[in-house]
Amino acid sequence: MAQNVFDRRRTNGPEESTPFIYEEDISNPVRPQETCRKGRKPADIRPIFLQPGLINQAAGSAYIEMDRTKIACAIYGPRQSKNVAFHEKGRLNVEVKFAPYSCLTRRAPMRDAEDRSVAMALHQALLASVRLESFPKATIDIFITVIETDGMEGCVAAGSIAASTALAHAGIEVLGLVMSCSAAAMGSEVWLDPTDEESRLSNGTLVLSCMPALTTVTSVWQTGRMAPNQALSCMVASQNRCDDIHTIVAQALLLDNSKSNQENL
Amino acid sequence: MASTTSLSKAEKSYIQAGLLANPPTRGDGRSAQDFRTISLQTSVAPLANGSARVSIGRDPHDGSGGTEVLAATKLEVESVDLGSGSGGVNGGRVMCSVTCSPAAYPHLSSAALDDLQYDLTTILNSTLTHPSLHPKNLTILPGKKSWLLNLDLVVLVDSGNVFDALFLAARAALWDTKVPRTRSVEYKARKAGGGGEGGEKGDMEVDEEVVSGFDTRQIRHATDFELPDYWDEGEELDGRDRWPVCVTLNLVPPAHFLDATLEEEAAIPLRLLLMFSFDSDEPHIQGMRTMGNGELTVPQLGELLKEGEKYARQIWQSLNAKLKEEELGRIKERNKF
Amino acid sequence: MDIDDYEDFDSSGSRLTCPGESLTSSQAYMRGHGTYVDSEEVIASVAGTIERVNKLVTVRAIRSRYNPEVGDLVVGRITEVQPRRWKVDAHSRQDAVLMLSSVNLPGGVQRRKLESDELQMRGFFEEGDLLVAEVQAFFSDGAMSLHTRSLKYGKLRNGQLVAVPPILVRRLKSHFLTLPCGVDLILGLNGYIWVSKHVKASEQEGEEGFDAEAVYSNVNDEIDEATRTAISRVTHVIRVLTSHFIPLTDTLLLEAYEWTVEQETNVRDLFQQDFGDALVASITVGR
Amino acid sequence: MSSSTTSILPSLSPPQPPQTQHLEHLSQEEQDKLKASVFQRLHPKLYLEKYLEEEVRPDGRELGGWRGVFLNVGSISTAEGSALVRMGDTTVVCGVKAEIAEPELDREGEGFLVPNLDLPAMCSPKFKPGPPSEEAQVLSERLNQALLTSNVLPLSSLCIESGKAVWVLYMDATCINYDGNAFDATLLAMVAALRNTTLPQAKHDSETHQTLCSRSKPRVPLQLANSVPIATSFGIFDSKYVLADPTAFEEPLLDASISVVLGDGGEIISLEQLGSVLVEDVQDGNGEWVKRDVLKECIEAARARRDVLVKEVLNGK
Repeated sequence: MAQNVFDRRRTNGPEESTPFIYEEDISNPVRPQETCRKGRKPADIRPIFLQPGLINQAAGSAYIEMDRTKIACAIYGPRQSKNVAFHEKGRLNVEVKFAPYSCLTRRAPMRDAEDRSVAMALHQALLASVRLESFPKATIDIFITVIETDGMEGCVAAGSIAASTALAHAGIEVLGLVMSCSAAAMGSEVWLDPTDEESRLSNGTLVLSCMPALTTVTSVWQTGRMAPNQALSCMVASQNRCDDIHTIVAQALLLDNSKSNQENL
Repeated sequence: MASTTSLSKAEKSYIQAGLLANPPTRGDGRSAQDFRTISLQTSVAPLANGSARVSIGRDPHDGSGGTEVLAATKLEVESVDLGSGSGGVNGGRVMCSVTCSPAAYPHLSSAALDDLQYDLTTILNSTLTHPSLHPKNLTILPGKKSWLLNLDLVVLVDSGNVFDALFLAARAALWDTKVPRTRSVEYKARKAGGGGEGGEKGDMEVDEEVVSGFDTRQIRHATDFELPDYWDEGEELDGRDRWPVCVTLNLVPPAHFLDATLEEEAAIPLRLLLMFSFDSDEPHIQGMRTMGNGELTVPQLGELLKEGEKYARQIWQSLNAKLKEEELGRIKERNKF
Repeated sequence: MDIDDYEDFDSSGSRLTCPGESLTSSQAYMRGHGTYVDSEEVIASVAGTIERVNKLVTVRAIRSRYNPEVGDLVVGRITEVQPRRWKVDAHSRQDAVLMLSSVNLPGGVQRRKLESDELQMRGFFEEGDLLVAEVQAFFSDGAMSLHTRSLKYGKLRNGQLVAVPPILVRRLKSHFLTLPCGVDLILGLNGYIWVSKHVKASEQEGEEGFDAEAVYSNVNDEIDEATRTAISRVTHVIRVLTSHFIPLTDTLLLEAYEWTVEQETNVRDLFQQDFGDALVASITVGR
Repeated sequence: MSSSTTSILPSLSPPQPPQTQHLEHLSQEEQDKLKASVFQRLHPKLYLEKYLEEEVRPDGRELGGWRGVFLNVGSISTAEGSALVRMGDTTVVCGVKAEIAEPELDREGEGFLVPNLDLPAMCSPKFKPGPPSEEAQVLSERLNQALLTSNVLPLSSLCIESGKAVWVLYMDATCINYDGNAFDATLLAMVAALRNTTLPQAKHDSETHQTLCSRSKPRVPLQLANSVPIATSFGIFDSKYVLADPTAFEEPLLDASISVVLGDGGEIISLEQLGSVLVEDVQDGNGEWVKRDVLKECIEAARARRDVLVKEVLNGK
């Protein structure tokens, strides 16, 4: 954004540059609201396109697209942990990187707090699903690149789905697939899978990650202001939607499996 | 978050078995819902706009042990960003940052300490800087100048339950915060005389004559502000009763307990953080997140929400009582002189 | 100032000194720990109490890490498993070392170690495990070597750890205490104290009956509520006493424990400052 | 609701199975296939040699054969312009973000073009998380040079108000999957992204020192020069074989690599050779030993390839 740190390891631009602004936005800073939902019903989520096995260099991978949100995920490992003390269980390492062009304003290509907070949320969502006790001393690296994002909540949800799919694609032992769905409290309504603008207009948002096969929840992440009952109905709605997403993901994985089986024959 | 204390399997199972016993017993004799002694002091940093120091479970005799957290707010004047790159926003901003004293985590490497600070900062930021809590009196000049409210927290000692301590300190410091009163000033004088704006140099000179000493940056607007009051007596933050308290439920399914010590935290894989506000008739959740390895079900979460609300309300009430007492004490103090 | 003025300072207990303070002439006395010699004078290098044994003058620091001596009983925590040895944190300046050859191996106390034992070291002790051991010797670099070659020593279970300043643990006839409330205490001279459920001596006996599985087990016994309460009560008593900087002895601990039971209080009341003060007052009476 | 939709990415074409039938010492049995992959790991050089002796490459291409190229533009709505290129399995996404800055004092009328390639840990096990690897630094610099030299986007066209405000175009390319020859793929992605880029109409206000854009006026595409730089790379293996468009498996085994960047008229914009190109003499039709001019061969092949790429990929849709 404002100040570009000179970094001899990259091609550098001018010392300082700023995002451009529209004349119209200064006089009328409130953004129009009619773009919300785009004809979606409150309980509708954006269409999911999921493709396991995009990155053939990795042990497992997945690419997910939910309308404008586009995320690629690769799994490396389990491989020997380096420079860490002995641990009976394996380690799960999640690294998230936002491409510089993934947001409305350009992100400097340095690691920032948002990368880490999304990585933290994904780690929490996935941790309980992976059978870490089955590979002591080893690390599973989950690398995620966000190509485009439309809302942090949707990014965490889509990232969780992609990462869990990629884990399954890599043949790593998990208790179940982790699905994730976000919800926003819009007045008294619950809007699932809110876009960036919708979350900003809402009172609060919630991301729920669960393993539909076991009907257990691995992570809840709520921000903003909600009545306890509202939070609960967000959770229920998200969990119900996760069951549907689970079907899609399972299908995508099976399809991919049968494809590779045919190749082997 | 990596636990810093290593425990043997026998110690872990001793702690877990105690918590699952009926009635649950804990290493220090507390029941599952007991907190350690909490002490709180506000206005501890004279140069900050608001501050508080919280300790949980300090030894009453020699003051050793216990989780200790310091919070302070500092207000800064910011230009509203119109492509200038300063990042200021119309209506003001709130920013939290958590620093951990290396002395609080002697086992952690500096990289791990950085990560911990990042994570704690993220959790506080995502709750406290949410628009639903935004104070309305951070505007100085609409569209031009606003306050940046920096909330800095320092973890001095961590003996467990650092989240509850952080949020207690944050709420107390924000409660304690005084926003300096400002008065906007308008300059029309030389505009007419300048004849067709008269070039910028003339205007800037005008500014230099009258600008308050508080802000040394150039202000090229026709309007400015000054601080009429002595800095100590500002107004309270708008909606200061909304700032939430946090209650951490440590889960040993089916049981849960509050205010874990470091050893207990190391023995328990899963925690649920709940942030509540009771400023209106209806209670509100201001944040919720699970931390650690473990699973729950939605009905379980519903139960925990109910329980958590009960605990949070108790914390809320005793904190409010303490804050009012502190405030009264200070008013008396001031009246003495 | 001369130390000779205090002929009977051994009996009177303590005289304090500060670093840099000259204690006595180096010609008449020998310098011990906590002192150094400069221009024929013995000078203190730590803050603490002066002690004299015949011609040897030492200063014992009030707060310091544990200073090990051969034969000391210590409680430690495994920090690392290395080839044929464990590293043990014993609250000292360096990690202590426990050699594979210094532990009792399954199938007989005096058996030679085998390669298979080396592969199973984590089966005996793993990172985080607590153990009680004796200081056996010192390496040339000053690190202490421990051994657990007695049935009294070995892995710790059924209880919780309290850490206190090492100086508060005095050398006693026995560091294994059993309180009548069914609580065992192991007072490590390094300041780590293990408070656990009492295990009958008969259950530990019999050199032949050495059961590796039991000795190296990580599973706790069944512990009833009364014992748990007693354990936390004892833990609290220790915390209160150490916060008042009172050295721990077997009789003192017993007295203090009985006093808290007499008061018929709940364990958590011990948090209160006045209660702690009352406890200290009652047991220091008549001393 | 959640039906699968079309994506910016094509469905995966299954990687071509190694064409084992060409090699007499490998049968078609599954076990042998396994052996082949073990052999590939243990003796990569020998493995490649065996294939090349049969005039075929492990992925079934001829020595001078190219991998299929797929291009998709404009799918990233947060960017001013974007493109995705798949060259075989190598996948590169490039997004262009525009910002406004003051020009340099000595170049008052020129904007900035800032190309960077990121090779994240995700795209290959050989990259680690953290700051740009050496390879990424080298590639970024080469891309920068190719774009500058070709003058595909005259920097003067990025001027809003001379001496006051100019556009900065940050061209960030991210490699999603690294299967060799990232340079060709990235340059193609960058050029395609530039052709896809539109900018809002901007005006500099000399009174407020602000540069403001208009939402209502239509966005304008960049004023690109006719000459479009296209890169084609080759690898020399065992002083004998010239391999076009090398894969990640072949790359580390090469003696040398040659990259040719050509402009529209077939003019050479950049020619780069890494390593020494010592190629053995060959026998001509009459059985006489003649010197082989590899560089010339490569340039010729690059010309032919460029035409195909421009016609079928860049202007294909």
